Amino acid sequence: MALDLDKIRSEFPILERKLPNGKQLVYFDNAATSQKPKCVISAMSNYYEQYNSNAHRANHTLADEATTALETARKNIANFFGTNPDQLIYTSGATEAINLVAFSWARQNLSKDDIVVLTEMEHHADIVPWQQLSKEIGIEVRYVPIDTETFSLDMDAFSVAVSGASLVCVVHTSNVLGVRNPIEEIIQLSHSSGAKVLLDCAQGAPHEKISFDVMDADFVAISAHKMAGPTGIGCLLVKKSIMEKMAPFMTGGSMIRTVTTEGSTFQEGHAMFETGTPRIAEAIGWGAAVEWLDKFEMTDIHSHVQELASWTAGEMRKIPGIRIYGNPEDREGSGAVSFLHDSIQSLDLALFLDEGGFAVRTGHHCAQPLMDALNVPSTNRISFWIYNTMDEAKMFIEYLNYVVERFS
Amino acid sequence: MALDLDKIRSEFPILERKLPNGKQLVYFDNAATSQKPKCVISAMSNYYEQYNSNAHRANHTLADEATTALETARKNIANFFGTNPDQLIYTSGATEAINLVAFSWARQNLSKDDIVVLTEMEHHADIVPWQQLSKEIGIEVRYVPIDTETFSLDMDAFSVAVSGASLVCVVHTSNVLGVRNPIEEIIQLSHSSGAKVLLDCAQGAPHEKISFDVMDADFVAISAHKMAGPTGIGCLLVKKSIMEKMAPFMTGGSMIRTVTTEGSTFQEGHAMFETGTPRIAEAIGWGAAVEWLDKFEMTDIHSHVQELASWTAGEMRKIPGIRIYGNPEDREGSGAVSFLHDSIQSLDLALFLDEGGFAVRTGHHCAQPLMDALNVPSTNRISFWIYNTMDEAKMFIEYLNYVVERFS
Amino acid sequence: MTSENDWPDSLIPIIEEFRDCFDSMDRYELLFDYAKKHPTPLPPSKWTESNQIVGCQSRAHVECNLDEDGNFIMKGGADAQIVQGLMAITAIAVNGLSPTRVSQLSPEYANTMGIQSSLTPSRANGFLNMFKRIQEEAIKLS
Amino acid sequence: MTSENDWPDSLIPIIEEFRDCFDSMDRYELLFDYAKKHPTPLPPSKWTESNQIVGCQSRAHVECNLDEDGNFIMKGGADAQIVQGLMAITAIAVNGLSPTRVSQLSPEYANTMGIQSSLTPSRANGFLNMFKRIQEEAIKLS
Ligand SMILES: Cc1ncc(COP(=O)(O)O)c(C=O)c1O
Ligand SMILES: Cc1ncc(COP(=O)(O)O)c(C=O)c1O
Repeated sequence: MALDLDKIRSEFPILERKLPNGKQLVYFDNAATSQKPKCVISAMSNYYEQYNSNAHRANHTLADEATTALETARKNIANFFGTNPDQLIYTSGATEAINLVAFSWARQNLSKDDIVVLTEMEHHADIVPWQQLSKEIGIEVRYVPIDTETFSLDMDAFSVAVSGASLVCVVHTSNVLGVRNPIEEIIQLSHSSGAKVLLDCAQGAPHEKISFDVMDADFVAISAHKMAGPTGIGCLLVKKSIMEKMAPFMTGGSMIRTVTTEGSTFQEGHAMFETGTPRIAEAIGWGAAVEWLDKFEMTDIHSHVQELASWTAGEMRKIPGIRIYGNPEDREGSGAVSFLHDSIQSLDLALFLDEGGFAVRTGHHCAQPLMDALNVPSTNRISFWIYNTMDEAKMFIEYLNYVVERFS
Repeated sequence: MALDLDKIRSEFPILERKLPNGKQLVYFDNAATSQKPKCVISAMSNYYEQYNSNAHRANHTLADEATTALETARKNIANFFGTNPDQLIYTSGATEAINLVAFSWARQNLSKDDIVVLTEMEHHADIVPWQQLSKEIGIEVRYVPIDTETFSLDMDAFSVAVSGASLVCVVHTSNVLGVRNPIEEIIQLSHSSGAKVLLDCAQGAPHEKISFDVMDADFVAISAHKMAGPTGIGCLLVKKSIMEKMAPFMTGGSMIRTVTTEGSTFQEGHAMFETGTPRIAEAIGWGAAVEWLDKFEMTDIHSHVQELASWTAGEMRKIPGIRIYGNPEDREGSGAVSFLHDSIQSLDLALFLDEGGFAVRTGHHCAQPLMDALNVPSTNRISFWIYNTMDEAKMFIEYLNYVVERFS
Repeated sequence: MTSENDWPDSLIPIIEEFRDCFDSMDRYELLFDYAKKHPTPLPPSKWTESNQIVGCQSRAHVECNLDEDGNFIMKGGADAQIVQGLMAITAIAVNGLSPTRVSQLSPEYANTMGIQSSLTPSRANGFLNMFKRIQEEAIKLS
Repeated sequence: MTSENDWPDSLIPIIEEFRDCFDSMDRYELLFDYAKKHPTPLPPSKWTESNQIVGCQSRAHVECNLDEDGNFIMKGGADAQIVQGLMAITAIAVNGLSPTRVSQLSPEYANTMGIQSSLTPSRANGFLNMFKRIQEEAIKLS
């Protein structure tokens, strides 16, 4: 079903924003963070204005309301991701989710001779924790290369790398290339060679329905802020059987069962990994975001984004000097379009685009090994989401043409 | 200067809340979390409605505005705490701040023979991380007892315990007893015997101006949500010279300088300890909170709270069967009043008080070792803040008298 | 599940008593009274981890058995009097029934009595956890 | 600090030129032109960690020396043309002055030229970092 874009846009106050130079904002930086509909913003304000209170050990009405809201959000978010709330651990975002796997699971279950497989396409959040672990306990880290012609994972190399590995960490969808990896095949190959799988779904979750129980990954990391939710929250989805093999990470209140000066015992399940005052407003905001997203089919959102991306990429390919890194015309993927101009340096282009009102990300996108593989220092990247329009895409192409004509 | 309570209360929408049973809310659970003034709530909404964008590597206007707001907040918050922004690391709260010290500093600088001194008065957040460290690397943990008659730290025992210690971790103000510890003396004694000092100021910061550079503690942990700020954010204040001796904790984006498949190098200063998409809205909210608090003198807030607490405690002592744990009449301290009735069980009392509209915390307050020292399983606790009134205190005393008469 | 006119006989007068209450505080007072009248209390010395009801805010413990005639007997103890009162009423209701009958009982009586509505969701949850635990035991015993 | 009527002579016509620009894009175009006219460029082969300007979004490097007459010479290089253009103009302004004079110069000219206002705060910051760095070098050299 086609999306009602006027209605959708009317729910995002920021889309009416004019920049200081008077230009209308065109927000094409969705892969960095998405905008938030009014209902998400007001769910949080409403919490603070009506029932703000510390959750857990709730023996007064407000505390009980806050606790109920926090846990209802967990239920709804877990449900949105096709699993049950027992398998969802709130974190501050995808980065903390991956670190949680490294600290709580890997430090317990891996040792010197274990092998962790990464790809050249990973975000730093899915590289550095494993490098640190390697420095600390001596695990081997293997990188699966990408084919820089097709911008896809070298699956032959993957098959070789996975052999003997204990853990495979792969980005579901690349934040730079927009490419969606063959995660079904990756999970199947990994499991059949005895490796656990961690998927970095920071970019996948806003573009594709994540069904945790169906996809059968062992760990999935997600950030709320890239999918209409607030900053400061995300989650790790973990199979129950694996969660039981995880040790506490950060410790303190809430995650304990008993504390004495002699020692402590801990809660079971997700409670063991969530300490301190919970991210109550954030959980409520994210809950409102999945509720809002649930009004649409993810496939409709995806089709819409894909249409914008493939038209835009097609037009960009006609502009002299523009080179695209990735396959935005593909049916799969997030529709992010990374590109460079051969004579206008990316930071100059960023400035020109900003001058035109276009919010576009420029840099290494926290994926320096991928930049190295592509042999570029940085790229410009546009990325679309549910509220972007064909008109915006057309304005962008027109403006990009003008910039290229004038400055190349 | 006396506070203008009508004006202050009008800035807190939640204070007008009626509970489902029709009773007017009386919020006496401030030690668990404070309420937020409108300006804090709207600073966050405004961010989401006007300039939400991922911070750092800001090459478009929105991203630049978000980055500027994030760093301006850091500057203002650091300034509020009497230090410079270089010495402030954003965390998710006091709990993560203490864990950060345990992971980044202690694991680097302590080993088997080192001694960490805690007190029986600590919150679990300042106990369990050290117990974990002890399990992991074998440090010795010593607990300074409290005098259960005076409800104060046994400073003679402290003097003995500190000898040979490497780190002293003390709660500035007890969340249960409301007692403010002699931190000046503690810092002086610790430093002169060569130990670093970590202060848990979660309860201190809402009641007393924390001047980090003056007080000369090495680490200070603070939560925003207890001082008019949002959930999901707090900070660790660290002396620059000590920050230089800390290793990365969680790793990923933003905290790196370079990443290759061979290895990575890291940012210096607070940036090394802040990874992933920042808590942007939360930082902005907390920034607005300190700006709001700065309109008052902390000493005025303190006098007001102290007046309420000492009157209320005095009246409570007249009620048959009530026993108070702490010295709420003292000039120092947070004015939290922990109490029990000798025949009405604390959870029953919690329910009665809730029925009357009073939000009061009941339980072990994440301080089980203190409960053990006091030889009680839990307490009821009322705690005041800037917006509470003498009328509310009077209503409470009247209601408590009624409950005790009817149910004891 | 039992419907309203299907309550155990012993429960009917108690429900009436609660329905006559003026407000929540009245109901709490009545629960306090019942707490003292628990027919089969479980003394704190018998509180163990295995008979503890999880998800309750206060400590609550139950032990279920059959008497020599094969009838259900629920012993209960809690630190909060209000929980103890709820347990007492539940014990009055289920003691002496067949385990099968117990397993088919509805926890609705707490609602009918006006108690559940005055509990916050998590306290109501605590009550439902207790009830579920009793029914699980009843199923095991039947 | 220098006041407006105190700019180095070489800067005056450039300021005029920028003031005549119609809009930001015009100014950027002019900066692009100046980037190509940098009097003392620092080639990428000479970019090192020690001559890098921190806090700049793009890579930017400066090297400052005195010529045989004791006059200040600033060599600069940046990957972004707009930064390179700003550096070129700065080099035109400061090259040949005494280091003392350089250390007293005000960075206000970027504002007067209308450039700084079209930069976002963090880019403006990058420019100011570059300027500060040059002045620090000038102080060392004077
Ligand atoms: C004394 C003390 N320390 C630490 C904490 C933990 O703070 P947070 O839950 O915000 O991390 C609290 C709050 O409950 C506290 O009262
Ligand atoms: C692929 C990928 N992984 C991980 C992350 C890190 O997410 P966050 O910064 O929300 O923790 C991002 C976002 O930047 C991403 O795009």
